[in-house]
Amino acid sequence: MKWKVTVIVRLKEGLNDPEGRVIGNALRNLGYAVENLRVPKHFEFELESEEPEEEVEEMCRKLLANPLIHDYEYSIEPVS
Amino acid sequence: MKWKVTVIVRLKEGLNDPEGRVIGNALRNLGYAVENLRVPKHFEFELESEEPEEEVEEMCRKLLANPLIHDYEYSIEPVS
Amino acid sequence: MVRFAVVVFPGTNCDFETERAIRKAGAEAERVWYKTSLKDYDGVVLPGGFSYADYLRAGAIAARQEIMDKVREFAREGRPVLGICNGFQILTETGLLPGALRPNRIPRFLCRWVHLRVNDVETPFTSLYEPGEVIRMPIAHAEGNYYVDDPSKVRTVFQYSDGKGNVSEEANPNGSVLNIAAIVNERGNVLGTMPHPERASDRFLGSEDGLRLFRSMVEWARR
Amino acid sequence: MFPHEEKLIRERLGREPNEVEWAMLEVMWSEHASYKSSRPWLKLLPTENEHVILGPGEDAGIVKFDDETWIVVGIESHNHPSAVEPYGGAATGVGGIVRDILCMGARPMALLDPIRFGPLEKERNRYLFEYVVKGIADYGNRIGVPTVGGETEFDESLDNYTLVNVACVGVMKPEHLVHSYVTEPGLKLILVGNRTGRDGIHGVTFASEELSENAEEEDRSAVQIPDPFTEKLLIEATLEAVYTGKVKALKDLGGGGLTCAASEMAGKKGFGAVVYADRVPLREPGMTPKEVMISESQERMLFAVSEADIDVLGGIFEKYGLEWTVVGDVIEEPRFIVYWKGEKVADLPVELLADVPTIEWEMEPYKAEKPVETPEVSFEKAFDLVWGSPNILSKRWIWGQYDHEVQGRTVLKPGRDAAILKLNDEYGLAFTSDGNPNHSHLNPYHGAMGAVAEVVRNLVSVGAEPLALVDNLNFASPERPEVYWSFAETVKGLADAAKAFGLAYVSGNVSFYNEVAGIPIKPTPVVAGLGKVKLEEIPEMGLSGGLLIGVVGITK
Ligand SMILES: Nc1ncnc2c1ncn2[C@@H]1O[C@H](COP(=O)(O)OP(=O)(O)O)[C@@H](O)[C@H]1O
Repeated sequence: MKWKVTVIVRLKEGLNDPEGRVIGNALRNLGYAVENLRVPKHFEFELESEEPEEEVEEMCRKLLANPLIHDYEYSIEPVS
Repeated sequence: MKWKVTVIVRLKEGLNDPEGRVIGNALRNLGYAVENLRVPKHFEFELESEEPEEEVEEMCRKLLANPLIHDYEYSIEPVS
Repeated sequence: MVRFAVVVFPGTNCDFETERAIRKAGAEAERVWYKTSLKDYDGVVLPGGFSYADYLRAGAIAARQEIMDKVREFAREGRPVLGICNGFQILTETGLLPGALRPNRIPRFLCRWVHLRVNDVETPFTSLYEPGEVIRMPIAHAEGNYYVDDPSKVRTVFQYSDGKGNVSEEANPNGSVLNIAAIVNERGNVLGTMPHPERASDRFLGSEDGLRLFRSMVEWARR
Repeated sequence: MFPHEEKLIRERLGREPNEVEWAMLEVMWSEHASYKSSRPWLKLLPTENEHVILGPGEDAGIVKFDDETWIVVGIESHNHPSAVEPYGGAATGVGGIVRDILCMGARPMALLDPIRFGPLEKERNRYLFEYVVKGIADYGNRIGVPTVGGETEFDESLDNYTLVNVACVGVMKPEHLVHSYVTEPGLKLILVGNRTGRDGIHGVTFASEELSENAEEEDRSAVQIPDPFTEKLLIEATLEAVYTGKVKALKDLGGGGLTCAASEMAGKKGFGAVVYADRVPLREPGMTPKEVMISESQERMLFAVSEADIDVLGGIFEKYGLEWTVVGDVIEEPRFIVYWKGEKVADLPVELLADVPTIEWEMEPYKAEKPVETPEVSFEKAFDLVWGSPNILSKRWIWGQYDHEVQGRTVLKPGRDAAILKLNDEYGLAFTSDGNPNHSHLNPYHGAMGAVAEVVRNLVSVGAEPLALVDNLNFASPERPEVYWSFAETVKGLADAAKAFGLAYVSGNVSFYNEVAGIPIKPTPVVAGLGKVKLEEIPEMGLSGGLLIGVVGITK
């Protein structure tokens, strides 16, 4: 079966996000009252699978996220 | 008022996406039947503003996206 | 003569000069394409560069390639395994070294020479240095910010320092915890370094401080 | 294309070209591809001497370093695309010149980036500056070619515009030389690298026009996404293929895409080509034969190979994960024929694509020189103004983002008058570039000579004996009589200065139509030079106590 998958990978609490800091500063310099800007990694793809949950879990643990520094979440929807 | 904003920035259709292609290949090499992998830019932040829609639009056009090569979408929710 | 494999992934780009430096240090060295087998080598070197263009995370995709199973075997057998820059990133992604190399505190690529204080001379790679010696090598990376949960558990080999050996915040180019620039595993046979010793192996290029790392490694492999 | 050119084409062809043929002709007759306005003047440049192995005419020039070592060198501009989309424009500019060096059979060894912008007080110029630098850094770093020097200038006349020139040197052994043209029919044409999309369609025509007021809103098809990962694989695969000795001719696909590469490769020595456009691997669905033939998608090379050798070379491309396709044949008859799914969609005499008549525009001299009035300003104030100018300030912020040490050859790092690359245990190659648009604007003839003299002084300052030059001419519209006059004067100056130093130009580039919203740029000839230096004899640059400082020459 075909699925539409979205995976979001975020830095664990307490870890600094240099890219987020720099972009946050840039937006504030442009005059916007922005706070806490983060830049999570975001993946979108189609997956052909009979066990999508299991496979997406594995993909996150094995490749898409680094368990030392990342938390992850995902959503899986059937493709009509 | 305080808002929780999410901005997603995608490469326009038809443009070369080497990052998506290479990561997709890597997942396929690990045995997953993945297709059409894209890696949109994803920004999350809090915004203090009376005109959040207008400001987020501007932020996208001016900094977060490059209108020549990107399409963007965003969601704005009040922070309770 | 001892033989080292210099593994080349798609996007690796420091392999030629790394091979040259190992040869200068007195061993045979061969560039090995990541799809070929690692047969009879005495040690493995993962050189610097941009394997897979640093897509996803630096070193992440290279770390999941089949050849890394063989590199793990080398490490288990106690042979020398050296990871330079992207190679260090690959070793942490593989779990052969603790920690992770994150984006620089100032998120930009930075190419410059640094001073390093040598902390641990009991490793196969650093026996030709003096404890506390200050050496010079260039760095060139955008993701060299070393992070680990518990730095006290890490065997630190080089720390970024000033010219006098002071491990100060000013001397830290990328935000690495404790100014860590190079580490070894507990056993000491796997070393990861963000600074490039192969670029400091020729007096015309600025220093020969890096050559001693290779010489030390070659000498040890001979025994 | 101008109406008189369209008329000429109809006459020479004897009929009306069809849509595909017009598209190919438009691209080949554009200024950027044909050099129609510059060729008559470029003939003035000296191009031969004892150091020159190959002068202008192919994708790059070749200079003899010693009996076993040849240096391949070229320079290119990517001004328009960078003014529209600075990151992609600058990055793909690096990609293009690197492939020009690669396709002679050389390993690309180092880059220089002479880049110019408007005043940093304006946000748009800061944006262009930041992203041109980032584009060059990200691309050069990933392909492992060090950017070891360059120039950075800021000037009011470049407001909302940018001049991005990139020079590249490569190193090769004489036996690996591969020309860009075939010398026999019957060979197969193989396309290797990235898939073909709609990017860059009309790139050369875009580069042959002035930019309108809204530079950011220019046609999106001119924008290209850089792929240095594929480029690095192309470098390694191409060199491995070249070293087999089985590559008969090699060209990179740049301006003019497949049309330019295939027609030049076949036509240079009087042969023709048949191209099966539907065999080209596509990135976007539904592309037309016209789009396929003129697309300027990046990171693609064209190989000419004997049928018997296809499999061996194909194996090399596959090893590096590169897509490759046989897209055509070299034929005896000097015609350029394109098929699409079995139907012939274009059939032109090759010389109609290659033989573009030159145009001699009107020239009108101007006088911009006037006596200098020294401003009434205190020494301290003058010092602050000059020392604080972005044109004088250290450029470390820029070259610190470039991996200038990769390949382990960089003896003199950025910051000196020239970079030096170690070539063997005794000798190094010095490499530097200079241009002075302010001088060129005041007096184009002297300004050009000054650029050459500055390059020579910079080479000598690091102990090098100058070997050869390349030049990149950045000008506004040649249809402006004053601009065309300044172009002619510039070339005369470049020629006279080179002759005085006994040097020759082995390659170069001309970029016309550099203006935004009707404001022409200053004449900006950029010269890059190579020199040979003994590693033990590189002069120091530090000062220490007790030394005397002397100045040679007269200060005016
Ligand atoms: N200003 C110049 N000085 C000397 N030679 C030049 C100059 N401009 C172009 N040429 C030569 O004219 C030929 C055509 O140039 P061009 O179309 O830019 O080549 P490329 O295929 O490298 O893009 C090249 O051989 C180039 O070396």
